[in-house]
Amino acid sequence: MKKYDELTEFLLRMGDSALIQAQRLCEWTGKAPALEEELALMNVGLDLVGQARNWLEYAAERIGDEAIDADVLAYRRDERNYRNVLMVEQPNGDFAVTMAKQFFYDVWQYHMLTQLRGSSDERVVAIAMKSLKEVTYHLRRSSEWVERLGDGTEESHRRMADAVDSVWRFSYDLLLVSDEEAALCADKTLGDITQIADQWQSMVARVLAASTLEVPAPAEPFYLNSRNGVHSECLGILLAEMQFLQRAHPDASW
Amino acid sequence: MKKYDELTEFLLRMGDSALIQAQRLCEWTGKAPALEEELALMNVGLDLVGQARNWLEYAAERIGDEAIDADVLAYRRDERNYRNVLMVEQPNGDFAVTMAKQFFYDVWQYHMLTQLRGSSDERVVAIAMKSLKEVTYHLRRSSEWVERLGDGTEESHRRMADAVDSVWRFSYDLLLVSDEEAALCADKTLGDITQIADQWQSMVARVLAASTLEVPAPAEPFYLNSRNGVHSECLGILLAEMQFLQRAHPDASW
Amino acid sequence: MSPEERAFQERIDAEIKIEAKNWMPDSYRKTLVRQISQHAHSEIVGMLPEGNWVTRAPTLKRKLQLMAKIQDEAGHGLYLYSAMETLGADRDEEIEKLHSGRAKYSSIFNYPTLNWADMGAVGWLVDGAAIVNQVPLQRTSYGPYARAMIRVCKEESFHQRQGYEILLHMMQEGTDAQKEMVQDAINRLWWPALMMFGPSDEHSPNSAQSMAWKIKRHTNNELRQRFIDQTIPQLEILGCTAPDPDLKWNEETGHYDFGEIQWEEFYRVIQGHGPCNRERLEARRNAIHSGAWVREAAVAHAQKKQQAVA
Amino acid sequence: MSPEERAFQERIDAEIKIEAKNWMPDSYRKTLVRQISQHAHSEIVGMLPEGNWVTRAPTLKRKLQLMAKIQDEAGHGLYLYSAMETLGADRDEEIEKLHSGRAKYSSIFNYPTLNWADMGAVGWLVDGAAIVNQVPLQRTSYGPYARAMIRVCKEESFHQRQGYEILLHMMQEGTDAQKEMVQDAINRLWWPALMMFGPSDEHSPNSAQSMAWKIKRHTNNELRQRFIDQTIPQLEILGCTAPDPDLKWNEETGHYDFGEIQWEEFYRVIQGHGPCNRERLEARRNAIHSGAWVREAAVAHAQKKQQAVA
Repeated sequence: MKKYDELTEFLLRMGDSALIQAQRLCEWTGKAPALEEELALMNVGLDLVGQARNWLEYAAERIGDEAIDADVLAYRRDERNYRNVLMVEQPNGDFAVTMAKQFFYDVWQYHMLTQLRGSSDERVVAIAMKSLKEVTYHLRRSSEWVERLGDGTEESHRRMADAVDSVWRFSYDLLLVSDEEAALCADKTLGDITQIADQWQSMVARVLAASTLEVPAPAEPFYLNSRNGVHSECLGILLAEMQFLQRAHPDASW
Repeated sequence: MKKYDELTEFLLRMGDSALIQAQRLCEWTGKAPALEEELALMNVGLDLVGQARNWLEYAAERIGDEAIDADVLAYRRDERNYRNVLMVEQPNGDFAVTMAKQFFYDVWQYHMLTQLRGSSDERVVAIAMKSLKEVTYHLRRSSEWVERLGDGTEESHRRMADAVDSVWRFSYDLLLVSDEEAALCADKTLGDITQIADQWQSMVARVLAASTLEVPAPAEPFYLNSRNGVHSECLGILLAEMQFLQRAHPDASW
Repeated sequence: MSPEERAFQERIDAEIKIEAKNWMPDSYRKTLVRQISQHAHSEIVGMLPEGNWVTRAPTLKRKLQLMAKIQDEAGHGLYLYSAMETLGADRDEEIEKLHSGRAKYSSIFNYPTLNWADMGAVGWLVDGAAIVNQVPLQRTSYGPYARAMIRVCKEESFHQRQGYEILLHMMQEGTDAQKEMVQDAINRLWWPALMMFGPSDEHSPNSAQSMAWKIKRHTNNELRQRFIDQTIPQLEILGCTAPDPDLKWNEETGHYDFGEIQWEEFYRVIQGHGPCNRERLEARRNAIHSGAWVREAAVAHAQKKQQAVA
Repeated sequence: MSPEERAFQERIDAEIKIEAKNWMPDSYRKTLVRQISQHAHSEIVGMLPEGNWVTRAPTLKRKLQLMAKIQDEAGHGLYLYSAMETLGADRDEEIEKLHSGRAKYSSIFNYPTLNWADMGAVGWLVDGAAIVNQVPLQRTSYGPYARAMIRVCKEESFHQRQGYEILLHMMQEGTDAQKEMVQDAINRLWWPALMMFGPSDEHSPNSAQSMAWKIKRHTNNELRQRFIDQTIPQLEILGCTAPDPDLKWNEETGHYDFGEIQWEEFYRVIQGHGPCNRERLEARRNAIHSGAWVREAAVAHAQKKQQAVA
């Protein structure tokens, strides 16, 4: 397990999360419940790969090793070195689970990016500003779906409630701010993201309530820890597929 | 696409088929409909990996390149160089599809191995003799399951009939004997496998009839061709998973 | 010919677009619905062979490109179904015809994508052939279809250039294994791409009426020849070959001669027995089937909202 | 004490096995059913973390070994459920208790397997700890259980050696990345393996009665110490370390001292809130649920056969 400096680790957390969320969206290709959703899921995924590239490029620059660029970071790290939040790696399940994951991630992104605009690091500010525009749209869409499914039919309500229940437990990992990150906030390198848990809980509670869904008690940490690369088992299989060509053809240029 | 001499290509066909069939069985771990089946599926899979190793070791010896052994053949070839029959790479589906695939493959193996005992090549004879014992058991088991499901409940009958229908179209690829193989039979390198289609059809027809299932008309060739590595799309994803560690760590020794 | 019919044909002859509100012969309407819906279905089914690789795209850049292409195809499907609906057809009904095997879609998407270079070759050859088919449709007599085609063609020619660039990069910067992938992709997709223009003119019975209606503006053979003529120089720049020993430049005609197409394979595929027909339709059916509860929920929710307002 | 009870206890004291047909106290029967079923459940759930890697085993040899191990575990599950059924319990009922969260299984299987070295470390540490727990059970007072244990222990000690060999090979022949995997696997699995012996003696209330019945022959702490004492020298040969700064040889006691176990984590996990509890139980429930039609078909077919004979 490789650890970089605090800011680089944070950039990996942002970039890896966007990438893995996008990879899960790619899995929906040709399987969405309506043509409009094919378009929308891919659209969100596209934004996220773009964001991932921006974060990872900056991380690679900071690492400062000529052999490491954004693609190397994306395609040549094992799961133990991936820093994505646990929420995004979870299997897609049905459309309700996918939307629950997307919504929880969007709320997190929205508040994170909003705060990151206040960073003293110009690159972070630039990426956050650009991403926030996209994420504002993602969030509107995913919260609308949560509401539609939560307050739709009996079946959709049950599925949406089950979906929230099944991924809620990973939310602690979104919301925990590490000591290293708190230090980056204290010295203003990052905008103040230390209130993320409250911001997330309050927006999520509002949308779930509007969706006639119960708001679970805050999730407690339980061993899995994205910052140390202790992921769910599903990530390894996802990476095996995503990274295959780069792994199989290490000398290739694509 | 790499092509080896006729016998080596044939060995790859036998070895790759056993390996891919076993890989699909591995996917059942922890998912079988009964504990007895966990045991049995893994047992069959074990036999098949053993057979694959024997065939691939012999193929590697014939290739005669120091850098190529059975593991290199198994773990470093792309899908276009895999020679497994199309039947075995098909997704597992439900237990009926898995059993249909297993049964069709077992009948083929049974008759192939029976004939291969008459080869002039001692290695082929030795592998065939050892494998035939195992396959005789596999075949008994899979034909029992086909019968049990075909002549079980209404639901199981429907599922078994659907299963036969869904994979039957790949049977032409099992049954076609290439010109190269026919030549190997003619000069006695291989035992006479040229009657495989008739032998397969007649045994399959008997079991399907006993299972109250209809026997479809013989399947016609349609573009996909295992001998040229023109596989179904599903093989690539299977290999991405199976080969990941060897691809990700090319210098490792396991 | 009735006065209405005459006015209709005169309008067409004068290159004035027919619009949804105009009178049109029933057979014109039916032919267009069939043609546009087939085109829309092709966009949707065409996402599937790409979906097979989008999770394995080898770099972030290539992933972005492929995702954008898939997104565009979903978009094309949407425009086209909309254009079709202006003719009074129903999207769900037409999709049901696709799922039950009564409607067709482009035969090319029944072939598997077997290596990454296929993502380049599909863009270059398949979108390339589609463009040659569709460029004349930008001037087709039915207004909504013509306008949809303008946008579709623009995006597809972008896809084509991108696909070609994928291949060119692999040929110029790639390893031997990558170059082999490119040639392999071309070998497999070449003939199916030529088949995209449909049967030879002598076996294409609907053409005459479609030509008069300016739904179709060139014969299958003309378009096929145009595609070949423009593609071979690009193939040569790649440093690849076509899997056709009879292909050669004909000084006299000013066109490339080429070998006999395997029409038997073509008919097999369009009759539903191609290598991936079953998988493609099952994928689409599954998507619609497992999404039913989502669509129902959306409707139910919208109704609740409306009732709350009322 | 009733005469029956006295005879029962005398038999146990004389090291004569209790057999299914013998009289036994209800609480003995219940305790055993619980213990044996938990053990059986552990074998079955224990297949899942290995199932996560069996499709990715890096060589044919390692694949064979892992498949054989998984097969053995299914076999152990079968023997153990059979032993349990001799006590009048029903396998399906006990499995239903597992699925509804009323029955326990070994907490270790609620941890994820995150790299290939975990397949070695599970064999070495988890099967190793299991053996230390189970060796005394080969002499347990209940005959069918004792006999099942003899076979289980033999196979598990084979697994343990194989697991250790996987790690040793990676440490001795492997790349830096592989060595890192080994140390990482040990870091993650070390404490959960120590937890396999259960709570400290002062928090293990059932022990006294179980000892008298010879269902249990050593305390949790004794077994844990035995495991540590035998494992550390193997760890040193590997060239790895345990993630325990307090671990050191105690010349006086002749044992290794070791740090405090995080009992809070242990209780969280056995209460169902470990990292993979939910996934493990869902996997088992799904297997049984989606296999229902298969089992029904087998029953229906057997009945048809029987009727045909009658």
